[in-house]
Amino acid sequence: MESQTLKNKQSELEQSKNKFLDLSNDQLIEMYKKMLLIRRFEERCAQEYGKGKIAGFCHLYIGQEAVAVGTIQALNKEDYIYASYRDHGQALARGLDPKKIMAELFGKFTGTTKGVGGSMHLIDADKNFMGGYGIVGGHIPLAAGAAFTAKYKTTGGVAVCYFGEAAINQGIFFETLNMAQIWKLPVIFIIENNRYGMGTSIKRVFAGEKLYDTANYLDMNRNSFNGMDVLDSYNVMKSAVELARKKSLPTLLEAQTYRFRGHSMSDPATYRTKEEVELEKGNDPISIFLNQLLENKVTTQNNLDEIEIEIKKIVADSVEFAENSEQPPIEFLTENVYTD
Amino acid sequence: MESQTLKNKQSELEQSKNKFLDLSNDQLIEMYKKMLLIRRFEERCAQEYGKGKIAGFCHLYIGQEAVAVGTIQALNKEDYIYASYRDHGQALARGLDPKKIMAELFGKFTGTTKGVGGSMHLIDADKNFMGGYGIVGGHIPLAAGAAFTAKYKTTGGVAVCYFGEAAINQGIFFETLNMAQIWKLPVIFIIENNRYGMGTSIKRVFAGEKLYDTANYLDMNRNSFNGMDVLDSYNVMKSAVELARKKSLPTLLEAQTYRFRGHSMSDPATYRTKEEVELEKGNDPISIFLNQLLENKVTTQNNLDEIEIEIKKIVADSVEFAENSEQPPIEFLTENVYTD
Amino acid sequence: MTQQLQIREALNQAMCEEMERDQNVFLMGEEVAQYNGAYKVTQGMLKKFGSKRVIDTPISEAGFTGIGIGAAMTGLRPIVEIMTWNFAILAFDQIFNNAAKLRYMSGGQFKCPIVVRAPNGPAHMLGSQHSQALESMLVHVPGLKVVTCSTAYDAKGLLKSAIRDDNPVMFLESELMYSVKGDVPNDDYTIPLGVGDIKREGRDITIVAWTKMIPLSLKAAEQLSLDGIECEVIDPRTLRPLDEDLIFDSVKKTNHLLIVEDSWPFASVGSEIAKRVSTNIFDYLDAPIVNINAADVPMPYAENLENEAIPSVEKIIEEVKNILNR
Amino acid sequence: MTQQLQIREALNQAMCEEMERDQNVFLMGEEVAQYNGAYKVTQGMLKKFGSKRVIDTPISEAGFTGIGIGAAMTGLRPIVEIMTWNFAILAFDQIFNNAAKLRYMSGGQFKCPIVVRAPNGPAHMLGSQHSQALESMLVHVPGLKVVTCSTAYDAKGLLKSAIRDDNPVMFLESELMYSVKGDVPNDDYTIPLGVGDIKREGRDITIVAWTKMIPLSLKAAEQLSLDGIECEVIDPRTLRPLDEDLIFDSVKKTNHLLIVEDSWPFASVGSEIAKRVSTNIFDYLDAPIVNINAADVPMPYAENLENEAIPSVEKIIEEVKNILNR
Ligand SMILES: Cc1ncc(C[n+]2csc(CCOP(=O)(O)OP(=O)(O)O)c2C)c(N)n1
Ligand SMILES: Cc1ncc(C[n+]2csc(CCOP(=O)(O)OP(=O)(O)O)c2C)c(N)n1
Ligand SMILES: [Mg+2]
Ligand SMILES: [Mg+2]
Repeated sequence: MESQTLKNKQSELEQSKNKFLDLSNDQLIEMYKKMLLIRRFEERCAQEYGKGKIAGFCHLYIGQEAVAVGTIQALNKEDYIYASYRDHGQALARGLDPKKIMAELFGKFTGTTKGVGGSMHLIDADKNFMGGYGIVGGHIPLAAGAAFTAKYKTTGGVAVCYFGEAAINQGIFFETLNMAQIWKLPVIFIIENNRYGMGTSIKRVFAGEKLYDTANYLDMNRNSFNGMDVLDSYNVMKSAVELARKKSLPTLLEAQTYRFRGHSMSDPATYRTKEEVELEKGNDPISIFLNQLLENKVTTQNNLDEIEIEIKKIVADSVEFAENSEQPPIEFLTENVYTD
Repeated sequence: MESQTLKNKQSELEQSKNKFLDLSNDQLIEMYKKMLLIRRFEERCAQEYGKGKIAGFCHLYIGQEAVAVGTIQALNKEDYIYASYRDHGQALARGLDPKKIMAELFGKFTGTTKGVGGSMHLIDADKNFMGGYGIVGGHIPLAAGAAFTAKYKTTGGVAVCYFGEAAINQGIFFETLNMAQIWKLPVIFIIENNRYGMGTSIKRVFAGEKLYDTANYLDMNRNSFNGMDVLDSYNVMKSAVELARKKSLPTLLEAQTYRFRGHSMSDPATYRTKEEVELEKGNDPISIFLNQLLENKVTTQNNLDEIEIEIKKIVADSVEFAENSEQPPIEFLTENVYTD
Repeated sequence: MTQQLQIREALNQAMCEEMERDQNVFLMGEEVAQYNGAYKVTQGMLKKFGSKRVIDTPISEAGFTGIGIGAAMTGLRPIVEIMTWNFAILAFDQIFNNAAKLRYMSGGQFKCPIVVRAPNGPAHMLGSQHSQALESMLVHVPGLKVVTCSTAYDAKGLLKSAIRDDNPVMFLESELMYSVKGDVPNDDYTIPLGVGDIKREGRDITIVAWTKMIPLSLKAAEQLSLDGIECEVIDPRTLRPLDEDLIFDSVKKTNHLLIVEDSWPFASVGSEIAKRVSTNIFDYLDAPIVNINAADVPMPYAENLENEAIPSVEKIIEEVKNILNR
Repeated sequence: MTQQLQIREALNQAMCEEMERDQNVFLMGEEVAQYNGAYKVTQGMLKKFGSKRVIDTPISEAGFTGIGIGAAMTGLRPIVEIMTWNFAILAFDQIFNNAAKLRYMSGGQFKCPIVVRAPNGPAHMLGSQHSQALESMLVHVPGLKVVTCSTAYDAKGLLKSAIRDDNPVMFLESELMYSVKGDVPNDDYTIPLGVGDIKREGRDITIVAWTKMIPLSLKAAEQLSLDGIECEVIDPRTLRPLDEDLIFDSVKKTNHLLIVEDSWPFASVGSEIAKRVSTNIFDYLDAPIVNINAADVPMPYAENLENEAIPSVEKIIEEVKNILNR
């Protein structure tokens, strides 16, 4: 009995070690913080949108945090990130300044693009965060182009492209996949399959079964992962990044995820049953990760409480910063159409 | 020995019966005539192009005759046909008047589109021959749209779309395939894989192996056939047509074929080795079919000689007709931009 | 007898009536069916007509527009809703090279009775990729008709004509105007394509505008009227074919012309109107033509910049006074 | 010291010199490498620079243009050859929504130094889908530069500038002019974008034209000269930004303006030039502006119709005489 228990303990430890992969406790906490930051930041976005401080289209990432945080954890500084209009999560995960992001959403000159981009076009070139794009599927070849540059210049960099599952119905997805494969570009395409494109279930508009099967005929490296599990996201991404970085090979990944809110702030999301949404909320990626951290004693409840306070302050500060920032000067309207 | 011989004879007969499927001798001869007509018609096109009687882009079908003739043999009158710019073969196989086609190539008012279309845009609405399109891949959704009409109006009609293998790199190919499958459209997509898109081998620009595998992930009906064998073309097409007509299901077919000439009249085709071209010319679809017909006594050499003469006359007549026809009147320039 | 309708309701009625009238009319687009339309223009249509005739599409603008064109050339009359014209750029090859040319290149054998409809032009703070007014590219292409609407009455009458038209009609709506109300007759009516409308009569200057620029122009005209300046506000409604006679007649009367559009300036519909007026009735002009446009920049998100970028009542008033030297 | 070069050779030299000068310049497109170019503009470049820098693409215009844009925004300087501008319509979303806007929507963080080059406009009897002059759509979009060339000298000097420019440059060539020869200096030179050129001086009328319309206009000018009419022929070369001052100065001198283009008329570059002249230097015009265009129809195949559809020396002469009342 004694030895049995010991054995159990050991295998549990090993399991937890396996579970957390090569991630240090600090890294794990950092990842948790990022997920929580995305969540709290966006909850606040929703409020500010309601107050009219944020306008235009605003697509929340709530529910999908594990995808951005897990996958971006596997990247280096020199790697390029391209996102869709649903880009707050990736931007925060990449470490863009929450103050600048909130200011951007407020349309202020201190924002990530000085207020001209807004929610859908967060960009930080210094961090190789390449944006934020509004045309469904339109940024997919851009990421392949960035990978082309990385390969051409042998920087060792990798390009990553995030898009929703509905984007795979755009022809340019297939065109780009093919070229990525024939030219062996170090690019990773990540389908964030949250099952709906606006109000339309992917099942109604895509005849295939598994989305990542779209890379089958190209014999391209492909995989899917549990997008509600930040560790699985990280783990699967890590292999893809390695393949890209070491062998300059592209990968198509499918993240199984779910968005807890409507498509954008103006969508009541009545096309999903309450039951379905509640069921999925049971898989809250933050709760899952939190439990893992606690169970495996990576952190304590106390510590988590402190993190909650820390994050709340970051978010509050970002709003204050945005509030107190100025709108762009009117002359800025005609700047940057061209460069010299 | 006697019985053995008899048995051989019988199995041979059965084989030939199998080989010729449900086609009557008359039909077989008719198909042969069409193949020969395409060949002789286009040989003459090349001459007339050399003389400057035909201008613009002119893409010959020589070598691919078995694809058009075999597949179109499986169609009914109410079925729609869409072709690429390489459309002479399908037009003749569909029974468009060679006179009108030649007149079109000459830019004459008696042509299939009164001289405004030219070689790339042969059209005969009465025969549901829907054209001749110049943008690679651009006509693929049109065919699906025609199938949509057939289904919507329950005409029992089927739509067929021919395009070269290089067209599968256009995103619209994938977009259309998906919609054809989710909406269960009675449409048959035929990739005429002659291995080159202009000077580029498909192997250099497509990462996959089998082209019809592009329908794999959609779980769409798909097949390939020997496009140098008119009977195989017919046979495989027949099943696809049945599936479309009876079950309203789409199919992707890949015809393995080869063009004996350059991409268009202005292409010296130096990107292929002489050996390769000679080797492929050994698979001349007309010779193959001719031998089958003779071996199986469907016809006699005598009869074939007469056919040759008959075809030559049709071609000569078409040129004479074209020569003697008038150009469109100048007022025609501004007609048909709109209809009332 | 009239009813008060929002423009979105007027458009909805037009489609419903035409679908009742003609079995060959059907509707397809992203979110048009189960979601009842991204902007609720197609509210209730799935319920009314069923999924055979009201069809949700994948996000494949090129593909489903092409399928619509194929359906149109074989006897159906598709209405293709695109979520906004910004996304229709993906279908430009289908629209320009197929829809617009099918009749001509077939020597008159085909018709292509398709309506492609979508909101056009900047809405509110949607940023560069979502705020484009694209009519100037569409009018450039022979074979297309291009129609806009600025009132509920026009919206319904014009859309019905567009659906009945045997040519490909590009129908441009405005997201910001869907809720604008107006009187619409209870009885069946249509407005012929190619015929403009005088939205306000005046003797001093002609203002040509369409869609969102109409309410702005009318407001400016009202205020200018207080200063004794009477603007004639003309809405061509159909941009191609353009009712140039209506414009010419007005300019012959007022001898002054201001064109207001919320598209970019370079090679715009306004440029075309200016060209036609100055090549055809040059002698009637007492002052140079002026064209107010959206700023010649990708649309910024920030509210103050966006406001500066688009035409305003103030700008119109200012330009009218400049032109008239007052 | 000069050399006699075909325009295709001049373009080829421009690309080769810039690729030698800057490792970040590379070339991609259909048939550019092994086939040496559909129109042989890229002859020998694969051999010279290898397959890393001279790349054959699949027929995926949207995709490979997008990849080019992605490469441009991350530090390379792609030259994307599209077989003709007709096919570039498939890439319009990439060009309009990405290339043109990246700098602006990033608040100035990105540059997009890409050149998209292709022959533009009708060649000879290629029919509707292959015979479009698309400059009027391209110039409409802020963020793009649009460049044309009508001589070997211009072709080389302008393309070199385009490649060195940090903005997306749409470069419009002409299939029918690739073999036209002209003098080109042996020494390195560039021609600044945005600066037009007076191809012939004259006092009586200004003719603005570009690409294929330049030789036509010069021929007409020669013949008119025999009748004592002296035409000033101006090639803006860059259409966006447009060297309007050069045009204005000429019109101020000649007081008459004819614009010749082989694109469709509605909302064309010609419309824009007409608008600018009539809004800016209205008082200098002694007669209405005239704009000769391609016929407002999809291009027909038949030779006689095509000839009728495109501008000719005769039409130019006729219009000049009309304008000058001679
Ligand atoms: C080309 C294009 N078509 C339509 C739209 C409008 N639109 C924006 S998001 C969206 C749904 C996309 O769904 P998905 O790809 O699954 O991403 P998600 O929003 O779920 O993250 C649509 C239709 C667009 N922006 N671009
Ligand atoms: C969109 C587009 N891009 C490029 C071209 C030029 N082009 C015409 S045919 C062709 C090759 C097509 O090859 P494939 O599809 O294999 O057909 P094939 O000519 O072999 O029958 C190309 C590149 C075009 N017509 N349309
Ligand atoms: Mg989704
Ligand atoms: Mg081929």
